[in-house]
Amino acid sequence: MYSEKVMDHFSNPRNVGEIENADGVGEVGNASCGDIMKISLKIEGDVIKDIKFKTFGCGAAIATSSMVTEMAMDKTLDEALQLTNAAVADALDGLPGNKMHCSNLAADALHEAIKNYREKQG
Amino acid sequence: MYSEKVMDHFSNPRNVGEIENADGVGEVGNASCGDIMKISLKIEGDVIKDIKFKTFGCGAAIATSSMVTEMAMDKTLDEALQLTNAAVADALDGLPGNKMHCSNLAADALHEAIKNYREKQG
Amino acid sequence: MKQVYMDYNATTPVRPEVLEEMLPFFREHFGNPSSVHWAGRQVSGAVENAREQVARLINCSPAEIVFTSCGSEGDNMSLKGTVDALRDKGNHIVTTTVEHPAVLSTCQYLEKNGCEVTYLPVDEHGMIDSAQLEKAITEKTILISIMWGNNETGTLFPVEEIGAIAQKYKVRFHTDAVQAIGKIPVDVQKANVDLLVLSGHKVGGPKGVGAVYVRRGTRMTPLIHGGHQERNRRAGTHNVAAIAGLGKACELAGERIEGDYQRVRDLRDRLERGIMERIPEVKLNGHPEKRLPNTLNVSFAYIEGESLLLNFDMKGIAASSGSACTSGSLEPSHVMGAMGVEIALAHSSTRFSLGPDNTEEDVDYVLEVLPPIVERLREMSPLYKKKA
Amino acid sequence: MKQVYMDYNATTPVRPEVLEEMLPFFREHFGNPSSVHWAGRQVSGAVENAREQVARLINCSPAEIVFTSCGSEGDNMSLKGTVDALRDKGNHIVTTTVEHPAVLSTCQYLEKNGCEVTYLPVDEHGMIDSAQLEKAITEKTILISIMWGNNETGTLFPVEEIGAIAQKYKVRFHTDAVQAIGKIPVDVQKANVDLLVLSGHKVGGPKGVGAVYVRRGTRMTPLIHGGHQERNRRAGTHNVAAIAGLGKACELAGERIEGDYQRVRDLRDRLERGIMERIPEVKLNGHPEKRLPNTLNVSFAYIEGESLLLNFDMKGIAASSGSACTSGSLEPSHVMGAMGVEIALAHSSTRFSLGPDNTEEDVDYVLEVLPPIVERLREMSPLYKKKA
Ligand SMILES: Cc1ncc(COP(=O)(O)O)c(C=O)c1O
Ligand SMILES: Cc1ncc(COP(=O)(O)O)c(C=O)c1O
Repeated sequence: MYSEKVMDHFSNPRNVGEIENADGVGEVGNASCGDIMKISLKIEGDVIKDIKFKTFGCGAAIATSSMVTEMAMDKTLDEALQLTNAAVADALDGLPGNKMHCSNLAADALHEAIKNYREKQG
Repeated sequence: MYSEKVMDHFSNPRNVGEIENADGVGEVGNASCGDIMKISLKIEGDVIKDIKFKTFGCGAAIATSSMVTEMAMDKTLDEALQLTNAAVADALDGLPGNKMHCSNLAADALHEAIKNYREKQG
Repeated sequence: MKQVYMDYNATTPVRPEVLEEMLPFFREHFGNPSSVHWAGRQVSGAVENAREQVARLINCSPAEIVFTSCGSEGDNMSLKGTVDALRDKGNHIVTTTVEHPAVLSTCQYLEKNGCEVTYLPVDEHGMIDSAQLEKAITEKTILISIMWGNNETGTLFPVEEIGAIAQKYKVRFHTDAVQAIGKIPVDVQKANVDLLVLSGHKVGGPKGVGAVYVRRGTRMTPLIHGGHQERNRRAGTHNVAAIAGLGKACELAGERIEGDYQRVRDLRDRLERGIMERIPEVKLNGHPEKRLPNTLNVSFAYIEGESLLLNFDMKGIAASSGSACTSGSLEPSHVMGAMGVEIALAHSSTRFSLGPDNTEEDVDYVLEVLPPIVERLREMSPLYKKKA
Repeated sequence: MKQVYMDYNATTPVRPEVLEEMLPFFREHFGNPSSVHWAGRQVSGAVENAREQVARLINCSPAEIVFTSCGSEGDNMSLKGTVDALRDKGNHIVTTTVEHPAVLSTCQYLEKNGCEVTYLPVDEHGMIDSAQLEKAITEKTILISIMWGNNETGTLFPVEEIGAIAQKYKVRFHTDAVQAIGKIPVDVQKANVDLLVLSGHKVGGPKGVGAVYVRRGTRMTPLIHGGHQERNRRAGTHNVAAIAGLGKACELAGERIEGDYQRVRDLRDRLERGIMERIPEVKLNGHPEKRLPNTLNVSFAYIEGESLLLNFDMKGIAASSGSACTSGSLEPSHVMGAMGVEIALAHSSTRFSLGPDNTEEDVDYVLEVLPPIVERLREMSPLYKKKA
């Protein structure tokens, strides 16, 4: 059902955890749809220096979370804001059709975290 | 589906044919129900001295025809009139349920033949 | 004793390659394809592979194949599912008088529930007239249900003409192709079919499995509601082994249709000629040319069909009959009736349906055994005497 | 890698004796039991033998058994067939909120077609209240449809009480016993059942076959119209091999129900105890006592079910989940919802369903593998962090 890349990221997820005193935190999803993703960022200048995730969700949710952290690491905030859920899915060699809906929120979580950082910056 | 006795009478039917100058002839059934039986009799005094049948019909029809000729042979006419379709079926160790209706007419044909004889006698 | 099976239209043996395909799915790979774990993954590919094999045989896309449990289910699903889904569009069905009971009884049921059904008559060869079909279509017509090839006579209907008419009047076209599949090329695009039904056990596959081609975008209420299998068109745990077997049978049918059925046609023709030459007063039932290559239906005048079959059977020959006594009802074949076959001849009708395992030797054996049986039974028949 | 199958409620491997019973019917004895010749006679006995075997398991007479293609078909046939046949008597059905989709989706379809359906609620153990059932019955009630044992939680309904209520109000009683058959004794007389549905592949038989017990004299419209098979209750060529297999599976189930399921119950209890001892914050879903002996459904708080299953799967363990991601829909299990399980815990629900092939070693392996997986996934969960 899942691609090899999805299974790789699912079984060896990158950047799991929560950054203490994060510069930005984003959380999307809710329990009723079965997926909650939380992303925390360490930002230096305009660059994402560290990123971690925590996810409650299915295989696709965990793999996309892991993938988005890899993709965003060391990117500028503007670059990171260009990342879309579709791009994350593509980077994983695609997701099964019935997983495109709910589990594919990782880029949204990233954007929320950046937004949260910028809001805190004022 | 059929008992051994039915198959025996079906594959080796007794008394097939038509008696020339028969004393009585009876025919029952019709093509639309798929069974026609014709019985012809040679009668001496009050006794059936010879009996033959011709039948268009299924296995049960042929077997019951054959059996009724065996049962009626050498019987008096009154005895022969006592023979019922049910008795013929019993003598064959029974017929399948769906064959009780249409194919089981042999005794009727016999009775018709006797009636025909008595009518000719006046 | 020699056994000659000439009842392939009733059912067929499972081909060895098909059985081999099925065997792993009973014990080793027994999973439910809906499961996410290894036991499910082991088998979901087999179901999708079979879907492609079936699709290839009839020239559609795999997503248009819905697996069912048999031809009868497919026919019921197509008819009832269409009537329920298109209720707002109309309530009129056009079919023929010679459909399989799976279609006819369903139509009768639907009539009791507010449908109107036109049963097109057939001529003495069991053939319909396309002009009559066209005339029968009204504003309320939602479905044309006409079989591809008739199971009793083998008569082949002009499906491409029917498809064109269906397209012209924008009416859905369902065809019961249970007997055509594997015997002649079947192409749902060419015939412009919307719903096509097939059954595994008529084509060297297992019993208990079938498929319906449902043209993309065809609205239809399921017959079996429940789980999400088959894109919500047919609930129930997939019958993996049988589905894999059906797929393989369709693949084989596709590869072999030409070779096998030229051979089968030759055998059938040899049987037909042989019977006509050796036995007087035999009537062919069905179309002389437009006919399934394996089917021969004849009436041996003056003899009731079941007694003929039992005599064949005593010689190891398996065939079937349109007589009342073998149909499970009290009436002889409705197909013979619709063709205007005289009632006694209807009771006499006998179907030989050949298949890829038959040989010339089989045919010659039948031709040797048949005449004395017919002779003996005619001697026993009051009808024969009368006419002689 | 070690493979441990604990998803017997999804499907079971065919028992070796069952497969052996089936094999002759694919090629050697391939006939259609409706045929009058040798090929038909060879197999009609097998169908009738299987009917007796199924009848014996549930204590009815063979003539009351109708063979179908699966449990879903049986449920659809029972519900739709009753509604159609008893239209003059009423249009009200009483069922529960936790039935299998084969019943629930059918009820929803029937509601669109003029039926009224009362869905009885369940308590936190998934249990109904018989008093509520009694209150729900009206003048128009024609059918009570309540399952014998729930497939997700294993909760067993009080079928004898339900049967008594059905009798008191003269309402037909249908029960989906797909999960109960072979796991606990099922007696249609004791429970006063009118219609009972079972499925082959849940009891060591093949997929693609099932049966419905139809109490003598029960008026019901067929779901599949057509030929005269099954006393006109279900058309379609008999799936002889699968029917023979179902018969054998029922025979074996009858012989082994006590031994097998005491063993299975012990294993299930060992697993349950082991999980509760080793892992904190685990919630049992289902009735603590009134439960199928093989079923354990638990929610591992803070973890979504599919990711748990995938991790199990990487260790060779096959189980199932009530999470939305494995149900094929977007909602988590309707059963968890009906029991009032909090939505995150519903997504976490995991079902282990054991069977006769499981061993103590299997259980101990699961107990060894499970805790680190749960630990790791909880570490990854934003919900866990919040509460910790
Ligand atoms: C309680 C219950 N009813 C019905 C079914 C449907 O059975 P089948 O898959 O044979 O159609 C199942 C299994 O999926 C079930 O567990
Ligand atoms: C033309 C036709 N349609 C439908 C069927 C029904 O198929 P099944 O027996 O698979 O239900 C048959 C065979 O009996 C058939 O010949």
